[in-house]
Amino acid sequence: MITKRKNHLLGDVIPVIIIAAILIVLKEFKLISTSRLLILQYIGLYSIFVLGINMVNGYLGIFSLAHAGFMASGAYAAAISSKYFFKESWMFPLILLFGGLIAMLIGLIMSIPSFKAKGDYLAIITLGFSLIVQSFLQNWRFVGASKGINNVAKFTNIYWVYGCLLFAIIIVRKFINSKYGRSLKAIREDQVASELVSVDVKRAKTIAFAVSAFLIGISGALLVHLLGYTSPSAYGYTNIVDGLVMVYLGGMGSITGSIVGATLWQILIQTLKNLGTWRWVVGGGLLCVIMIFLTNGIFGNKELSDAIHAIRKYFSRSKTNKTISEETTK
Amino acid sequence: MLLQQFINFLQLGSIYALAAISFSMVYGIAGLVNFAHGSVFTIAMYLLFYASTLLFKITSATWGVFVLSLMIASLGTSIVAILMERIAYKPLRNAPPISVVVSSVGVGMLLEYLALNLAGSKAKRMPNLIPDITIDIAGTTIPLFKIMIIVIAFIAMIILSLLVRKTQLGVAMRAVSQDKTAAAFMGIDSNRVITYSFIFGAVLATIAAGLYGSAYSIFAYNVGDTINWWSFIAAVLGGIGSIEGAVLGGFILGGINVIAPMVLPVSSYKDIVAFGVLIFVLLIKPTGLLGKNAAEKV
Amino acid sequence: MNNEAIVSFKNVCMYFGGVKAIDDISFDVDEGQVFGIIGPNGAGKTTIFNVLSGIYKPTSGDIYFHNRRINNLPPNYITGNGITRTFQNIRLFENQTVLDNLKIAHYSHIHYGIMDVIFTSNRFKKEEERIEEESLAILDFMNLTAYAEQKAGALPYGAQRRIEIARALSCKPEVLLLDEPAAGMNPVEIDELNQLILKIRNQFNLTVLVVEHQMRLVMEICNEILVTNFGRKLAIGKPNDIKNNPEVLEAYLGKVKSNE
Amino acid sequence: ADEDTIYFGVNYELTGANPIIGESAIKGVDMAVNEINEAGGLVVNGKSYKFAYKALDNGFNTDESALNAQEFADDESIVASIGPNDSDMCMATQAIACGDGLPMISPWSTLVELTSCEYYFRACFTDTFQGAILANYAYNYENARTAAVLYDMSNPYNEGVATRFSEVFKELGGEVVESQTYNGKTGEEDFTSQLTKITGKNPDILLMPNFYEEIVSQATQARDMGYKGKFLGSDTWVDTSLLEWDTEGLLEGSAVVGHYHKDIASDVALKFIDNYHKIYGETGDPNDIVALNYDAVYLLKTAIENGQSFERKAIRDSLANIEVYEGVTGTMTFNNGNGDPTKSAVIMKIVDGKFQYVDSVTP
Amino acid sequence: MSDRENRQNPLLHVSDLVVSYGKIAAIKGISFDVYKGEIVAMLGANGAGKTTTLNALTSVISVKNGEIVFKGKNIKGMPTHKITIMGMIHVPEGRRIFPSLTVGENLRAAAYLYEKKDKALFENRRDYVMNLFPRLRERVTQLGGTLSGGEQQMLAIGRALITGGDIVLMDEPSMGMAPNLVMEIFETIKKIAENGQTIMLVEQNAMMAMEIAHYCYVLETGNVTYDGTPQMMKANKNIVEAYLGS
Ligand SMILES: Nc1ncnc2c1ncn2[C@@H]1O[C@H](COP(=O)(O)OP(=O)(O)OP(=O)(O)O)[C@@H](O)[C@H]1O
Ligand SMILES: Nc1ncnc2c1ncn2[C@@H]1O[C@H](COP(=O)(O)OP(=O)(O)OP(=O)(O)O)[C@@H](O)[C@H]1O
Ligand SMILES: CC(C)C[C@H](N)C(=O)O
Ligand SMILES: [Mg+2]
Ligand SMILES: [Mg+2]
Repeated sequence: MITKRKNHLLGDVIPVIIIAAILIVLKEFKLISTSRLLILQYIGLYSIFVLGINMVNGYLGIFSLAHAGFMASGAYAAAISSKYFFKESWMFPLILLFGGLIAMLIGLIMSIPSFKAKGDYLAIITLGFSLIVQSFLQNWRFVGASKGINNVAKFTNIYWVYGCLLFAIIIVRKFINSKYGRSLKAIREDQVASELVSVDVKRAKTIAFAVSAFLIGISGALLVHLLGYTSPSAYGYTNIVDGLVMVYLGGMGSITGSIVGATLWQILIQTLKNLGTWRWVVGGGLLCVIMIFLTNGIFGNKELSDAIHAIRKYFSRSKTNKTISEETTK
Repeated sequence: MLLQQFINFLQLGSIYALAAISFSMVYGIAGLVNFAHGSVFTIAMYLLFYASTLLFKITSATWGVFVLSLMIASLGTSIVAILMERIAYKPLRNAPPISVVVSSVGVGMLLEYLALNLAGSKAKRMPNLIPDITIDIAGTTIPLFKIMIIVIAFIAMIILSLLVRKTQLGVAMRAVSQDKTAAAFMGIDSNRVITYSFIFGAVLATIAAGLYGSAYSIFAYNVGDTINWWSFIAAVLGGIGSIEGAVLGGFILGGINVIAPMVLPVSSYKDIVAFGVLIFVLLIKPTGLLGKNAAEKV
Repeated sequence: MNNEAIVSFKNVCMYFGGVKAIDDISFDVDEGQVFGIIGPNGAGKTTIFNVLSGIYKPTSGDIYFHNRRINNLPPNYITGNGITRTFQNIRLFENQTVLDNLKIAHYSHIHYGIMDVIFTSNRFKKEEERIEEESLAILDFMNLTAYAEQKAGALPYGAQRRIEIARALSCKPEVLLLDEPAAGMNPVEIDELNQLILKIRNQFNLTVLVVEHQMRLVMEICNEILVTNFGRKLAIGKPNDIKNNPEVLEAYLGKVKSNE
Repeated sequence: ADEDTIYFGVNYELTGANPIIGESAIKGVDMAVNEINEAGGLVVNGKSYKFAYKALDNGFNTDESALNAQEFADDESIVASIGPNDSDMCMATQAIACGDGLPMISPWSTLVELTSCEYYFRACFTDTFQGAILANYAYNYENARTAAVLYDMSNPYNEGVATRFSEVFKELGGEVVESQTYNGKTGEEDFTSQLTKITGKNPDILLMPNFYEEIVSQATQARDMGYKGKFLGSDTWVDTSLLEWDTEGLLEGSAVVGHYHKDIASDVALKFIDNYHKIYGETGDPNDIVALNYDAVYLLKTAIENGQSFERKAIRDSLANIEVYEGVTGTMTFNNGNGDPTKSAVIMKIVDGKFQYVDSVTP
Repeated sequence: MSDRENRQNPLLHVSDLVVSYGKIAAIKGISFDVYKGEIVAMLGANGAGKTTTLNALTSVISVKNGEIVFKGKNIKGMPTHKITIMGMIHVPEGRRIFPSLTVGENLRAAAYLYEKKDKALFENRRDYVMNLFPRLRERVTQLGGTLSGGEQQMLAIGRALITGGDIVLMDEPSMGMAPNLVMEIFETIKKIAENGQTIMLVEQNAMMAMEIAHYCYVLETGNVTYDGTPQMMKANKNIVEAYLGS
């Protein structure tokens, strides 16, 4: 018979909790330098960023380049809110929420083109969107135009980052294991067939874009409040390509993969620094080699929890061996 | 003044169009958004620079130098493109297309920074590859190189369009782009056809680089970056896989770039308008201007 | 008569440029029937399904379902409200398990919202459990349980055809459209399929529309048959009448009668 | 041995959009450090220490710039940081400079806001200063009454200079007839429309406060579009490559603001230029980036020796109180109550394919 | 041709062919021969491995074990297009039309190997195909992907006829075809064989296949369980019950 499959939520969350616990110890006992902590925060917040991208690019299978625009919207919205309204540090959750929600609102609008346009046509539409956001910010005096915003309160710390990451993982997991998540994967494979088995494609896309933009917006909000500064130039082509690389490096349609992709890329950037101008010769080469040997990205569409599932199954099999052999003989 | 602006538009449009079809060769046939194509363009620029600088030491026959260095550079970029295809893309033939995109990002970085390391971070000035002559048209003086850019680009575009639409190889290319196995049942060697498309792409990129270098002579290791983005945009705007579409896309982008700052009161809003137009067009024609509706029947 | 019809076409036309895929077709399908559609290749049979399931909007004419005009409704709405189909070229979600294929198709009959998902409400849990059970039950009914956890794309053709039917059933249809369900089956398998279709119809109280070239199926199980040719209605009637209709023989069955 | 070495950080733009900045910067830093060590190193409390640096590439990326800054801040052996050079990169490190109390000296960031943090210093003048000089020069020297600007709106520097120029030029009584922009981040190469508009207004002078790699193209196109007037440039013009590339002499007669000039060079500067040629064997003179980075190192040295301490706070305080530092790029005094030095700028004119000294402007 | 045992040098000789998807073996060591000018039918239930066998012959999937000798040459592992060039043409399951090429271009692509050298031959063959399936002539400019199922099948067969070759592997050519056309297709196959081409035919329509075949193999879950002439097959009660029905 079918082994009924539970959602091993813990499978993905526990590792993060363990990591977070280690981080807390490291931090509180000052076992780690602030700069290492900063890298860890980059890793955490870019993991959220990538999880967000993964909603649309991975699960829904759309080649979207809107993430730079979403991140910029989240970052700027949050920065403005903390500069003018939510000035106290206890209001940080509100700031994050505000950043996320504004990005989400824009995400909702950005889902509309995806009803009609497909493939690379949609890629260009979303690219255009990202660049419009950037250009808009470059022109908007109120937020410093090309100078950007500085003196933003540095509210972000490792707790917030990993707290948000945990939240993001849980949200994405729940979502993916619901009818909405299933419908995304169905649309990725065959949109017409999905419609003809009653999936509301527009709704599914809207929700995917909204959740995606929300998470990306939060990652942007975390970033500004981490550096205390942001400017439009951070949300251009480089950001777009970095996002793509992280998503697909880790594996599209995998939560674990998203985190692994973000982590690996951030670590790669740091470790290759010593190579001077050769760093991207090596980095580019590595990227290419990884993709050749792990064509679906490092994790493919597998999850860490799949491994746990497999192990559990293995052990339970040896116990219930008898019943299974009975079934098969039937 | 208007004539001059028109020529400028044609010049920019031709360069974009040529870059776009060079991008489109690989894009349309191998189905690959090749982020490394910009690096091929960069390499073409450097090869042209070194070849022509060297040749100008021997002779001062500008045309000769132009043609010869184009040939040398084309050879070089073709080799690079072939190697790139063999090493980085062929092993990924059956991988999801997006993996190949990431691989191409890697290759692009590798090539670009290799160029940086070999040629140094100092920008270079391309020697004048087209004789510095001006001609008078209706009272306006127009530099010859502008006319030449337009003429050369048009010739290249027409040849290519005929090639893809009319020849056996062109049909084979399009067949391969849709179903490699089915093409093999017809005796078509898809690897070979894809290699051809990379070579055509490289040669066209080299010509585009030659024209670009004649128009905007200073360049650094990352010239190819933005060219690549513009080409990608133009190719999609015109309709994926359509040579005429890529040309049209290129001219539209050129047009927006020339016209928008002219008509807008504040030129810094140009990008907003340009990308707005782009989105608008694609919303109205979601398969590009000349793209066929993807043939999918239930 | 008209009021009993569950599906009816009234002067429906569907043109693609110059190609008249359907040209002024009218017919009624009564509830509980197995209604066959036959005709030469390119006669417009699949297109009838396409306009009925909402993929194409007919160029002109009206389509009724339970006396309600459904011309302009989106496909997912039509499917969710009772007309579901299979495809001539199998279109399963190949990279997903058979079970997931069925669960996806439950979409319009799952009653929970985003908030239930976020808070993993009881309703969410119950609904998820319910659809899992229902899916397994359908698989069991269709004799597909063995495949439940396998990827759909790797299964044999015949199994995939049955999975498509199972998936369509997961949408809880009133009307099931089958487009060449017997293609690629040998006579013995077709006989089995005939039984299956009738069993499904009785079990789920369905009306079945079936497009087929296999006379072994059509003549055996259909209550009524529509014959199209060049997008037009050539004949409509009981299997026996159709079998002996000279026009149908000429245009479709061929001079030699099929082996029966 | 190691105790006798004093480290500072260098946060520089070696890869990314403009690698030439990083390459030039490290040349200047390297020269200064070697010289200092040859001359006996730093002398504090009667003891001499070796001077050394740790350089980290920031990839022209704000995340990485901040991370580098944080690494320097964490590293207790590091007393201060030089760089980044680009304003955008600098601004990303500002919060760390103040938050962690690490003195930072940007050699070349001219953005006004930079020194709003009390730990940030610079070795150059600001955009307001050079914008004003350019306006004055245009109005008084060239007798221009109408002016136009063309600048890269995606970069705060370019915008800063252009804005200030316009302000002052108007105050003086002139009129800015056209202000046109482009976006350097999207690789724009065609400025003909903007230039047509500018030419149409027939300004007496055209300011193009952009990076020198873009200037030849802009000037060529301006001439093609029929612009007959003079060009005006900012400190990002000053690199001899610009003159080499300008084979047609389109820039003849243009004026630029720079940080130093050979003709009025102090002994320090002459020695610097001489050394540069010896070490790097290049034909062209060292550009402003090299000179400013060189000066930044010496500023740090001066501050340490003045304060006779390696403590960061002490270095900051002593930097803020440097009374006279004789640098390659002129004499600097920190008496503005912030990290901006009071120093003079040089106006140069391109004559016969060379930067010719015109005047110095002291604030 | 019932004196098959005495014939030498089969055009295609397959022995001990093993093909597996992952761990599961789909073909478990089958052997068969096809002689020049023959029509060999391969019968079998859904999932028996017929398509897998054909795919193995033309290297669409890789072979784990065994030998495939075509025209005296071992073609195991040879790239598909080279096998085509050697003269083995495959009409695949699922038709695999080039969806965005027009009908005319689909046909032209099929003449890739010789169109440049012999344009007249291409035109001859194209006319032949278009006479066989007039619908294709009507629709030369329609995109392949928008054809109806049966029309696509016509195009797939038409392409193979244009490519030519010594042996044609047909994977269920009658699938989705209207009854009147089914007969026409079988007649065409017969005619092709008479003209010297060899046919390997995978069919579910066992009745019709046996009418024209010279020799049959029956495949059951990856093994050849019977082989013989159609007469022998029809005499076998088991086979009749399993594949022909009552
Ligand atoms: N999207 C489309 N664009 C152009 N022509 C089309 C399109 N869809 C169908 N047609 C044409 O309409 C006609 C009817 O097609 P349809 O698929 O309905 O045929 P069918 O009766 O199902 O045939 P078959 O038995 O071969 O499956 C065909 O000639 C086909 O080529
Ligand atoms: N891509 C695949 N991955 C895994 N197993 C496969 C794959 N393709 C086919 N199989 C398996 O191999 C076996 C043989 O399949 P094959 O398609 O060759 O059968 P067939 O005889 O052609 O059947 P049909 O009449 O349905 O076309 C089947 O059991 C099938 O499940
Ligand atoms: C162009 C830049 C690298 C330098 C400039 N002075 C700035 O403030 O940013
Ligand atoms: Mg059909
Ligand atoms: Mg098969």
